[in-house]
Amino acid sequence: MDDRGSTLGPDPDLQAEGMQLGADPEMLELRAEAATGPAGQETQANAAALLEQRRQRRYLVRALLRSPTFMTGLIVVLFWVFMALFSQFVTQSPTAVDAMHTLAPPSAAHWFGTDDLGRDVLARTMAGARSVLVIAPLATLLALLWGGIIGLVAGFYRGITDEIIMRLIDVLLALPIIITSILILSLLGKGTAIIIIAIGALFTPVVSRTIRSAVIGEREREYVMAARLRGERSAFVMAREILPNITQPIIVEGTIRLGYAVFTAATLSFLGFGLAPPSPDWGLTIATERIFLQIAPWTVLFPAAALASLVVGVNLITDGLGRVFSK
Amino acid sequence: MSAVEQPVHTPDAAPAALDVRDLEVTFHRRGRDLPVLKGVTLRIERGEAYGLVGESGCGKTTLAMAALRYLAANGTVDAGRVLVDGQDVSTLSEEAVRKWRGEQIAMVYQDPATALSPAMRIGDQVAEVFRYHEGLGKAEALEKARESLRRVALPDPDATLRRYPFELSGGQQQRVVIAMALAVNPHLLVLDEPTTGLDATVEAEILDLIEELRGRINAAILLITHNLGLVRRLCERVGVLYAGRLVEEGPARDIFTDPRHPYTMGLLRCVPSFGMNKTDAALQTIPGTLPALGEPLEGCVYSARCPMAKPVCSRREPDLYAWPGDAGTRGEAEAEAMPADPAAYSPHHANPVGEGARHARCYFAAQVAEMPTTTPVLAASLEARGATEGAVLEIGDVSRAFKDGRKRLTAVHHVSLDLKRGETFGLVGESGSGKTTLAKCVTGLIAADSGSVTFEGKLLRATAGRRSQAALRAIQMVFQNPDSTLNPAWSTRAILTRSVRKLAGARSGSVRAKVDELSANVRVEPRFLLQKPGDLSGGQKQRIAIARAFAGDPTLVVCDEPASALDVSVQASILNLLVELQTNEQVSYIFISHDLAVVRYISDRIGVMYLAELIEVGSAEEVFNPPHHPYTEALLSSIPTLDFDDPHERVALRGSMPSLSDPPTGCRFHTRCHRVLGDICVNEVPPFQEAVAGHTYMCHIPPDELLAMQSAAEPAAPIEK
Amino acid sequence: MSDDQYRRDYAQHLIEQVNKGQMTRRQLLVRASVFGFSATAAGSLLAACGGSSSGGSSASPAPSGSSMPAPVMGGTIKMIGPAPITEPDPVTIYDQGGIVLVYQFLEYLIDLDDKNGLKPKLAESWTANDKIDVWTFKLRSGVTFNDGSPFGAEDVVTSFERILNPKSGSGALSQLGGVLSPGGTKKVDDLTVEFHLDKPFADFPYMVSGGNYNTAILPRNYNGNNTKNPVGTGPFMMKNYVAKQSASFVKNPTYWGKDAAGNQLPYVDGLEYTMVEDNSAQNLQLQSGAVDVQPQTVFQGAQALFADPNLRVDIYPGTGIREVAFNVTKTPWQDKNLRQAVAYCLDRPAINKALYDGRSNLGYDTFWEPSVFAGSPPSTPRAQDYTKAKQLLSDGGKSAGLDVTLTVAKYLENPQLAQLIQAQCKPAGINVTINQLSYTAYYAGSSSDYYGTTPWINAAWDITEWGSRPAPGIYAAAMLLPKAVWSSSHWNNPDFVTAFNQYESTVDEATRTQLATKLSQIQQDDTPIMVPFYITQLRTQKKNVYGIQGPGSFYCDMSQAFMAA
Amino acid sequence: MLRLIGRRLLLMVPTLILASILIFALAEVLPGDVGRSILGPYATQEQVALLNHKLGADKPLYQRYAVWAGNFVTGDWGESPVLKVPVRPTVMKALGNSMVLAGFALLLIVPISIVLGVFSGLRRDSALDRAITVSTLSMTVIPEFVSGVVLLYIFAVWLKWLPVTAMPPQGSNFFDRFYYLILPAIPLMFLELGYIARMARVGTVQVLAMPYIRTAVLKGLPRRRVIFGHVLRNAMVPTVTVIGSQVGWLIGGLVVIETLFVYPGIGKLMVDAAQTHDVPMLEAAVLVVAVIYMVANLIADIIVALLNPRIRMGG
Repeated sequence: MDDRGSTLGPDPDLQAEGMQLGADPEMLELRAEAATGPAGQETQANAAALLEQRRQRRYLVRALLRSPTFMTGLIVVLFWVFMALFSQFVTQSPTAVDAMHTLAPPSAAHWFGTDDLGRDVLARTMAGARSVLVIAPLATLLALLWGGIIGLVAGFYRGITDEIIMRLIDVLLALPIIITSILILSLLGKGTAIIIIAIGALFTPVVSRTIRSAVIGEREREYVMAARLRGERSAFVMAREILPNITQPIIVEGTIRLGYAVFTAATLSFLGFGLAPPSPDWGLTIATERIFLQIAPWTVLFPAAALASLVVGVNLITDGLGRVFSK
Repeated sequence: MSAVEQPVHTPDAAPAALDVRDLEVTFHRRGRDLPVLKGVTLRIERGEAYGLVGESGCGKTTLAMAALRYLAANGTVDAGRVLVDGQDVSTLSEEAVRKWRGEQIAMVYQDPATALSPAMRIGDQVAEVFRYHEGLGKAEALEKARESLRRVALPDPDATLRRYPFELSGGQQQRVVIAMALAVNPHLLVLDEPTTGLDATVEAEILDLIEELRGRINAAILLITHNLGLVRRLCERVGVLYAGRLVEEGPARDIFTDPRHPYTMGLLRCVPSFGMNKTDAALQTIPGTLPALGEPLEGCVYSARCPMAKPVCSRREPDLYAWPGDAGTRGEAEAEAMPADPAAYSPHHANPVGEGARHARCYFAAQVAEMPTTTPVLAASLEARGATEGAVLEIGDVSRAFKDGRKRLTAVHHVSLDLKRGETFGLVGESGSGKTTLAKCVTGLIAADSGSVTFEGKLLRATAGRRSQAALRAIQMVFQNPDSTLNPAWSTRAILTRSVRKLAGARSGSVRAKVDELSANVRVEPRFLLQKPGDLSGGQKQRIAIARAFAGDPTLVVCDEPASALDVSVQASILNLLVELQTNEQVSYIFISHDLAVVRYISDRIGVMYLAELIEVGSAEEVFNPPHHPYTEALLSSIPTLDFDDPHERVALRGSMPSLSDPPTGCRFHTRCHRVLGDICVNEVPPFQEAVAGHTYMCHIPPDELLAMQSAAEPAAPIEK
Repeated sequence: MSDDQYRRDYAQHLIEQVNKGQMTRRQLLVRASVFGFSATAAGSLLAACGGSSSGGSSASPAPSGSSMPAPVMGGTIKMIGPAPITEPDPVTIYDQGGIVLVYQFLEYLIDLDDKNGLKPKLAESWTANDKIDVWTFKLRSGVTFNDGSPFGAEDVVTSFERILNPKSGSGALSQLGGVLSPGGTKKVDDLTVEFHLDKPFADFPYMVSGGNYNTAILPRNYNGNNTKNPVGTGPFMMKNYVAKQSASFVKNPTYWGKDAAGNQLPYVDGLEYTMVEDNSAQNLQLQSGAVDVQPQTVFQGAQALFADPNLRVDIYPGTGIREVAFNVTKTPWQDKNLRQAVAYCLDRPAINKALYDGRSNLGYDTFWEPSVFAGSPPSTPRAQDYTKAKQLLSDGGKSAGLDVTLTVAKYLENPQLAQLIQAQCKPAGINVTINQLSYTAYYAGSSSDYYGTTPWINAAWDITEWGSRPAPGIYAAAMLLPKAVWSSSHWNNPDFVTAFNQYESTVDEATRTQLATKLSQIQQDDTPIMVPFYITQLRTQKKNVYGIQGPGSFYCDMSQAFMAA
Repeated sequence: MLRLIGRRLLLMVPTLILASILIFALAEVLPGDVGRSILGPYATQEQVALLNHKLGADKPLYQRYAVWAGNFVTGDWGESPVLKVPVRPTVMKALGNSMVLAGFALLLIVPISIVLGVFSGLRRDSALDRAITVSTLSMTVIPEFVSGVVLLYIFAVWLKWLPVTAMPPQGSNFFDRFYYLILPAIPLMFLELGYIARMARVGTVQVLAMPYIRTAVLKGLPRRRVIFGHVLRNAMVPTVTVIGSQVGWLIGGLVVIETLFVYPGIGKLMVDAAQTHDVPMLEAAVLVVAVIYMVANLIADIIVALLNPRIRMGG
């Protein structure tokens, strides 16, 4: 007689989570009220609690392993990580030019064909994972770092500090992203490190907004007040009290940004601001080989498919994690 | 657990409004099956009001949701049946369920603010019911909605129809929810904590309304609450739920006056009876906590916490015996005859055994009245403590306003008071009256706009950030919400260690010892120090929070509703702890609560706030006895008590609280006062009148006149239970 | 010496050259055109040579002449190409988009034909004095600007004085600098103009041709507002110009030009030019049939166009190059050995194959494209020879290997060329790092000292693209002479300078050819620049479009273009 | 409400001033200068210096800014020194074109992503939900130049179903214009689909968890009524906000799409202006885009306020 399958059944998370936090939780408190209970019972309860923790952890791992979404994503991403690390042992050199065999269609010698300089597309596609897997995560981390600091400061101090920071962020967000990237890259120059910094900088305003709102939600919580009543310095409160409690939104924002970082790195390459040849970077390859799409589609479609698969893989992992944790 | 199908009532009897039989509900979470309801059987006759009580997490709401066929996707009914009006709800088609909900069964929810669709006008929300259940057109449905609102005594129903939920006060919102629930005359009305979160005065209003409506509607009521007072006022019969088990059931009066299950007894004893003071006795508590969901339980579900438990209790679960029949005789006999070898037990049946009005799931129901008390012995005599002379804290003419858009809300308006060492000053008033703001001005979490806070003769800086470490150490705070008071990312030990370092200035060698001492003082076992707050119960969290406040041997601790989010038994133990610490440490408290019984219990002096003003100050006893401010009078009268013989008339307050941005002229209370004199109240700010030395109130009515009025109207608030 | 005498002598000289085998028949035609012979006259010269053709073009000449159907009047031809970077002011334009537009409504004294020869346009004939430092141009009579004002010597004088004035900002100043100074252009009569040069200059007619695109003849009262009030003598009039989007032209009803049959030119009623930066997008438009003509087709991605049955890609011999310049003032390129070492690493046929599908001509590390410019190549193109390269490296003290950076703009096939160089250098132990800049960044420089800061002049080693230059002297003056402002190599070879000055001041084709050979050899040996190939020019049009004149690239004369039914 | 709008409009002023200053500074750090842009790499240093002097480009930054800003606020947006065309009509025309394209794309994006998002939110955890979530998100992070080229190749070159450009020939009627916009709009749609659909899904899931939905269901309302009357309206709040803020991304995506589909829009204009140091053009283009961005956000907030009476009345 349950309403399972109905679109309008109550939300399991609501009942599961809300019950723990709500004024009348249905989920039972897991721990004993220690003050006056018989000792034996407490030990038992404690053991049960530890057991429960371990069970939960084991369950999560098992559930993740059983989740097709998560596993597919994991396999795809691990595949690319593996390729990034070991592609040079698996395939030919991604930069070996063979000017006499350019734009050759897929064959036994070149499974994915060759590109406009006669390089093996398979080798380049495999090796192309490297730059993305370096740039995107690092850029995301950087954006989280900067955005985190700005968001923490703005959200924690509020008032005039917040007002000024948010106005500046408004300005940056109002500027077309293309202009911002031209600005940043003109200022900084080029190279992998610069691209990481540039993408990190591009994402900083958005990230800092997200983190700011998370901080605002957190700073009025009572443990923050308790810290202030202890005479803690602001930096301590931000870094040690608030920060550990906004990891959830930070992780969510991070996974979203990760996908966009892949995207942005490719777009920067497309616009001529990204990596320099002969890097087998996917974005760069797509941008430069794009003109051969009609006559030699393999030069573009394989790296495009690789890019798409990595992105889908990341999204599958995010999705799978979210679903398993929310159960 | 096999449920033996057995008719509780003869088939020819009219079908019950709700007939739950051997209901078992299990939740599935992270790969585990967690039984929430274990073979619950209960029956509510037509027109009957049935109260289901128990601590948080007993399974009360799950029962209600199962009755409405609205379990979460991860919850399943494993066994048993739910019949509403004789109809098995599991057999209904989707469309039938839809019609059945609203027409035959309806619900009123815990938090009216979130139970109403925020973006839809009240009129549309109420009219919806008529449109979809009676097929009325828009205009007709709206007309009927107006009628419904009138029925729940909403002022100006026409205007209310056009309003949005957020424009209504909590009480008005709940009236709307009730109007919606009663729109199509359901046969069963489920009230799920209908007054939790509402102020006492509003709660009283809602109770009055429900009581009044009961006379006019034909619906049976299932009231789910942890508030025993509510049950006493509304219900004929009561069921007590513990860990998914119905442990006792019977007529309300009998249950409250003569409980026959140790758990029921424990619950009743936890509630501080009104008028009781900390100098009288420590509060009763129930040891231990509810078993965790899914925790394997042998024997009686309550045996682990039961002060009467005998070995037999944890071996086999007792049946729900009829009282005074089987429970007194057969139960004990069965317990006596219990073989020592568990393997020899016959599969027991957990259903009510024998006919009767009362049942208790205890072998030793007959002995419950003599259940030993578990009152902790107070460490030192409270009488000996006594407040020393000389003010520790003086609040001089403090005001504080907030900006809300263009509006300026005055949260604290020219408040002055003082506090002696070792004294507890209770601060009461409805939500939004400025209690917490005042407390935060004292601790420096909020800077006062004007006025002074003097501590031990020295003027304190306005904000905590500018105060000396000594001043911070001396004034600490315990917060209301146990879930956010501790940093969830830190281990309990880390929290206490940090506080000891910062507040006691202790060096590393002594820190550990000090942390252990603190946790021992608040009765938290050392092993819990390894855990994070998320793994602790609400009570434990509050204990840690208290330990944190006491880390630097404070002089003053501001307690902002430290126990109001906790179950009664936990609340009692927290209050006991505070009293004990005060006795040992000679600390002063500012104790904020909207629960008058609690404030009365713990406070030496009490201040009553209304609309940002402190309108009455005096000793606890004096404030709660006439002559007192008419507002205090109203507050007191709104407390639901457990006393069935309490004849007191409730003083109804008119309207809802005016806006802080535009407070009434003259006496701020005049818009709602039942003793308003006339223009003087509207035009002139009343003076402070002195009832007796040290007891002043802000009113135009002189003490003797007021005393006369109030004595005539009602007897003094009950002191004796 | 009268004009006619001069011409007869020169004609005789040319015929001898051909007969001696020192000049190809094609080169004869080109040289003849420089000295103002009409096509008919040049044809009779060629006939006088007798013997078989020794024409040495490896790029097939444009097929537009062959199997051309009869012209069809009317219709509008839709063209596609990049937008002008700036306003298409003929005085200051420098980019393809601007040149293509200007070509439609303005004219030059001389036009380029599709073999890089010269043909009369606003000038009917021209002659030089003996010293070849004074050139006399007879102007076409009966020409009017499309605002009705007559064309005459005054317009020519003001046009040249304008671009020679530094305030005009014309890039032509860089080209004409040291050749023609302000005041050097003199009106003789209404239809005669004399150019008094600073020095003898045999290739001068090229400097006033369409090949020096800023020398378009503007009305004397030209006020700089070209896009708003376009006045010219050309076959079309610009009707509408929307910056960055499109330009449209209608035929100039009073145009002076007539075809051989005496029909009024142009044939078509108008032109529409759509501005699209992206080459792939241009190609897609061509393939979809949305446009008719792409004046300049870039090799990369053009394979699809070759394969398209509805399109015809014409290939013109070109002198465009990619100058891979070693900055000889910067480490390690002061050492000739190292420069040569790199040159021996290149596999030119492979590069040609990879970048141009083998359709360009192999380069000799000199701008002297042998099939276009007179002067035989010094030898065969350098073949890849790693032994030699390694030897040279060790001679240069870099036997352990060489680490160098190659700066390149993300433009055309330059990045690919850089990568090929990188890959081909590696086996010799030369590790090339590619520093790829955006086009803008590559050509950017500080406003206070542009030529001292811009990457394309100051990088140690870079690749710069050069469009077709009609005469070798133009290249040398701009690229390799010590005073050349665009000298990425900063090369200063006194032998080369001396030989070049001689070359420019002599009319004797035998001497010129010898000098040309010498100049090429000096260049090749010293290797200040590498020229791996000479790019042929592609122009793509629909199968039914005929009659476009000009040697490919952006020199695109549409006056005789038409769309067959 | 009106006050809210007024306040927000007022707040735009400092934002725009800051933005315009930033753009001026940007033009400074970009390599090259305006004189060089106009005259090209082949002009002499002296010529460039002369031209820069004539254009006033050699004056200090603040002076140039003051002059420009003074003219701009009086409505004189000046003339592009590079293209020699008046800035205002050029920018406005390009903006108009871009707005038509972006507007058309939004017309596709908004309903599709909302329907997909709400649908997967309602069918939470079903296979369909996963498919929708993963596929839309993946579309979002596939660069538009990839999807654009592939689509162009398939539909315009290969199948010849759709035109290869985004601009219809002159004299085409109103509906033709949209026929030409279908192909360019799709990559733009991809660009935004995932994010908006995700928000719609999250919004739906959150609203479904709200107690008032329980109220509505237990009132016995039909499912349709619950979804359309109670769920959607509230679920749209975060979605609308996101749509507003995504306008920025959309314009970012326009640059590539406009190049690819030969569309004379503001994105291309902006990038060209930045590269040629065409400061008046760049300033005007960026500022109108910023205004569009802010107005889009304002409109989103107004819609949110309309959806949420609390904000509407509190404002």
